[in-house]
Amino acid sequence: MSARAGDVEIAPEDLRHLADAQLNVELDTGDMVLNLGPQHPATHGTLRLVVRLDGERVIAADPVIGYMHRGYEKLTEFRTYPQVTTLINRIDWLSSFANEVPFIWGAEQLMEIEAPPRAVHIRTILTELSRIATFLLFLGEMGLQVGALTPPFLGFRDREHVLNLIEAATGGRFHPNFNRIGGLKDDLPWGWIGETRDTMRIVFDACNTLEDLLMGNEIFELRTRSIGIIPGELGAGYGVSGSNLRASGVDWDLRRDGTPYLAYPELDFKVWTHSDGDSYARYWVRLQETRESARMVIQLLDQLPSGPIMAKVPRIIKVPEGEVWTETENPLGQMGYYIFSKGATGPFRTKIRSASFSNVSILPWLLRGVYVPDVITILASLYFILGDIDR
Amino acid sequence: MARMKLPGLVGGLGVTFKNMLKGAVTVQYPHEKEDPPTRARGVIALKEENCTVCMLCARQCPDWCIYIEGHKEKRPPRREGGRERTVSVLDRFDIDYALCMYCGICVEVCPFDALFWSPDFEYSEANIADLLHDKAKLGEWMETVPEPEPLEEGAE
Amino acid sequence: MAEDTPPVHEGDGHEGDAPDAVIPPEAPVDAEPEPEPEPAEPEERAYSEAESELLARLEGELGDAVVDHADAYGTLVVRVRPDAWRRAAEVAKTRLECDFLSFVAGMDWQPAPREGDEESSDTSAPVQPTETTFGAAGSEGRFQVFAHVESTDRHWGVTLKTDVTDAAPSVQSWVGVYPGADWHERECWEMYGFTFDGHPSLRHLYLPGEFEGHPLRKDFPLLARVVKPWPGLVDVEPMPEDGEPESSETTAGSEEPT
Amino acid sequence: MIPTLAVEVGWGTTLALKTLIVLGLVPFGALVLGYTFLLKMMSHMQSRLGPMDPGGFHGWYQLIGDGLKFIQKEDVMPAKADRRVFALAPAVVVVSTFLVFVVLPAGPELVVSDLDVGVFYALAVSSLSVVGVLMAGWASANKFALLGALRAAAQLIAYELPLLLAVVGVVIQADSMSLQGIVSAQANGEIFGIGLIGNPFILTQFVGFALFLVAAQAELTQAPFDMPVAESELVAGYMVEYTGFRFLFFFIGEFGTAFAFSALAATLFLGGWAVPGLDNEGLSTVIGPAVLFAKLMAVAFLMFWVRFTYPRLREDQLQTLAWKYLIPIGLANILVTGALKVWI
Repeated sequence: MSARAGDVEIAPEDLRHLADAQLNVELDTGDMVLNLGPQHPATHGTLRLVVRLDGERVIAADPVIGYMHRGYEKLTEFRTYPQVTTLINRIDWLSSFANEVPFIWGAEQLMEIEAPPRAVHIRTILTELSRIATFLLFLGEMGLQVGALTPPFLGFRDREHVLNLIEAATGGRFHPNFNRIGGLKDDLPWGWIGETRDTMRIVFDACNTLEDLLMGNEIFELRTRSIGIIPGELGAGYGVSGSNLRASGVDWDLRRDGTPYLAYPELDFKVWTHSDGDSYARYWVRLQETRESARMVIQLLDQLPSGPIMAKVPRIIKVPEGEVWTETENPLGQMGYYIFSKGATGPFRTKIRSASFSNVSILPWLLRGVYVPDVITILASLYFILGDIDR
Repeated sequence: MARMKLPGLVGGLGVTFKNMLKGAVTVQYPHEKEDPPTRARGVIALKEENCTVCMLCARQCPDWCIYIEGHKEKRPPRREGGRERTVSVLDRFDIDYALCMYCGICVEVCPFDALFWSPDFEYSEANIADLLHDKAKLGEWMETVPEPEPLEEGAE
Repeated sequence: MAEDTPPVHEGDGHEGDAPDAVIPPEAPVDAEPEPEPEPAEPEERAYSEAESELLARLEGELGDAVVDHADAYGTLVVRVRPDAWRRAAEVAKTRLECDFLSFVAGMDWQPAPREGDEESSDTSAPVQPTETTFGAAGSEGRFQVFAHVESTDRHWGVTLKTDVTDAAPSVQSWVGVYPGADWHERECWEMYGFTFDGHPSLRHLYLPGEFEGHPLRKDFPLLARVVKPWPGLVDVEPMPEDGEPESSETTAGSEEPT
Repeated sequence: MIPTLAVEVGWGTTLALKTLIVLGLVPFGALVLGYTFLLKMMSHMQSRLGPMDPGGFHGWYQLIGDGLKFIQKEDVMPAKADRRVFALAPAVVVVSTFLVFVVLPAGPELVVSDLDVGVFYALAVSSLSVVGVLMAGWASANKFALLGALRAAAQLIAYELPLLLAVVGVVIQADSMSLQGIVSAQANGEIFGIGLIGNPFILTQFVGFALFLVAAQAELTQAPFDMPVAESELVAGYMVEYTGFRFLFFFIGEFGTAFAFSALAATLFLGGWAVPGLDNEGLSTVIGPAVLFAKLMAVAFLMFWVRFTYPRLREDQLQTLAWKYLIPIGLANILVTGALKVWI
């Protein structure tokens, strides 16, 4: 563990949160290596952190990943395009619908197909719904990681309404497999729009509830303020993306700034940023984004066009030769697929850029000098999904 | 979003207290059940008489969890004096639910409407080998297949 | 990165056989059919303003280290000489203002060897062409490393590629420029066997320490598809009849594994 | 012992009876609190029902069943554990809980032993459990357990002091360290000459009451001070290696202590078993335990309400809270109480 990869110049002000720790230098004691995981409640999955401790202070942390590596990049080479969507559902299993979008978008670009407007709108709605579902879980789960017992249940409870919507439309709660090259598998079922409007009210309520219960709590602030500060520039260098980067003051959201995709150019929405870059900021940003997403869903429902949901697509999907890079703003950050096609029914190679992988790669830098409880706070606030790290 | 805010510690207590009075959202599962949505992908049902042993589902399955065997038989012609017909007879149609990813590709690709989704999900087994459903068992699921529901406004 | 489309630069035109898919910024993706008429030359994919700007800056700094460049559906792909790989990262970070590292990954252009000899027995994968072809901006040989960087400020990005020799697959490391390259390069190292000069610790990332082989190389078989017979195999003796179900079966059967 | 029964019993029988009652009281208290608050209140706060099936009525049998299950389970001991210490630790924790009940009065005569220094004794004995926790953490030969035990030790020591200081105000006001004395002082006290409800010290010693609750919460290692067990960090802290009936001991210890502390708080601040204006000793003996139980449940409700709502502090923040805030407040409270006592 000598020269670490993330060794960069650290400005003194980034070490503010270590001020207390520095007092303890003269009380130097032997180090202890603590294995957090691979089975540990805070790593929600099988992430292992080998942490070297001095008392409760972390000297060095080394994340060990790969316990759930399923080799999706290899598997995509052995499957046809429609089969691949089934797989990539399982990368970030909390927002599987959002996973499908960049892949399908890439394949559609290669095939020069455009999905009809209604399909695009429904895709956008479902993407935002999966964002809401993912974030609601985070907003509660974060409470559990800092020791509050009730927020996770409230998060789960309200997420359930959103999942019901996704299931009613796609048939799958977690793995919708609903996108098809050129459109969608099905249209929405009768009564779905009204139900979604009702659910959005529940989402706003849930945000308010969790704000009262957790974010407003002084203890929560004590636990998260100035814990795990990611400087924006360093975060970008590590590839940290999405809400994590926006919480560090980087005003960058692919929905607004990237190549226009889905129905986002038609929407009026705000990109939330926070200048602090700490765990609290990440929580705050996600809370605001949940509300923003609910607003976007309502907008989308208002302007949902009628029409077909499938473009004309050949029965046997063969994607012309070429390569394409597509990336979208997923709940966990930027997800991208670099698809190489050689004109066959399946991709020749797919590079999957998953958000959590890069988000977590900053951990060795971020965890140095914090206390054990802060490790958990930081892990929770980065919000990763193991499937998204290990792919 | 300007809302009245109490001091955090008190506000949190208020939330939990209100919740306590509100009542539960859960149901006592084995005694009462929630109805899954019509489209829920619970289990795949097989309408055997529609199956032509075309193997399309088994080939498209990303997991290779459908096992089909069949043979061909000569049948007497439908009309008097017609030609003798050859039909494919299904010998074996197994779906291994231990492998199945519930993606629905097989149901979608079936050209003869022999496969259907049923929202029924209560078929867990103590032994993993029992999750291999044969065609008789898959046929039983047909009873639970719901009518397709109407579509939302604006659908074509 | 989708700007208006003034056709200026020429890509290598290797795979640019499709009409332009670049979308004007105001128009939504899903809007009615493209208002503009399709660009005249279907051979070349035209560069957008941002792409031309990026390329100009890159070429200004790297000079003849830029071997080739192309457009891949709105993203600039630039292939640089292997000895300029790290320099390219520095230029990307400073001159192109691309502070965000999206990924670093490896590529094996050689088609996978076909398992089995008969047409029917090899059903393990969608059938890929057997001759080796290279993607946008070309390649020297079988192996490549490619990476994508983006700018959080200018909202543009570029894909950089470099060739890796087959004999001694080694690339310069990007860790000093983009700290996030650490894990990506470790992954690339174990998946392709490329070494990265200057990487602090090339350890296994995903795979167990004693793992042998480089799984993402095309000649590494996917065991799950080798050990199990394909259930789609028809082991019934064919009866040359033309009953209705039959005909449908033959068309269907030919659909997937050609 | 119970005068209304008017049966002469020898001291041996009395002692046996008292021991039995105390022995039964701790598991009973643990069960009641565990069921009411952990299973039911928490579930409802989280929009669910909790166990509903065992026993028919709202799953009342669940915890008893759990207890039976724990007893049946294999007694697993880590290979590198210090076997004797490991085995002894849960007992030490539970014993400290039992000892508190010795001085807790539930009626005019319903007390095992009305010590003159009852308050002092109760608080001293209750902090014995830290020894058990340290033993458990050390003997488990597990890093998580060790961290948990050390946290527990630091925390319990830090919170012993505010707990004591919070009670001193009551002692000053009641002029007695005997719990019976404190109860009668509250029953017969007057607020500005009105003796209708007596003078439950929660009114005059509200600061003390609040301090006591906060410190008790820390003593009980309940959220927001549950770092020693810290589910999400240390998995289960010092209990991580315990299974079966040893874990059951810890469980009983945890909830039994919560029961004891609520009873203590009810006695010190809410008037204990006494009903103001009720002078009939016989009647008090009969309804005393019920009154105490009701008050105790009210206090326990508060404690568990907080437990299920708040996130956890960090260890250093907890120490800050204890030394920089609670102790000065406690001292100031004593000062004010003493001054008022002298001058009024």
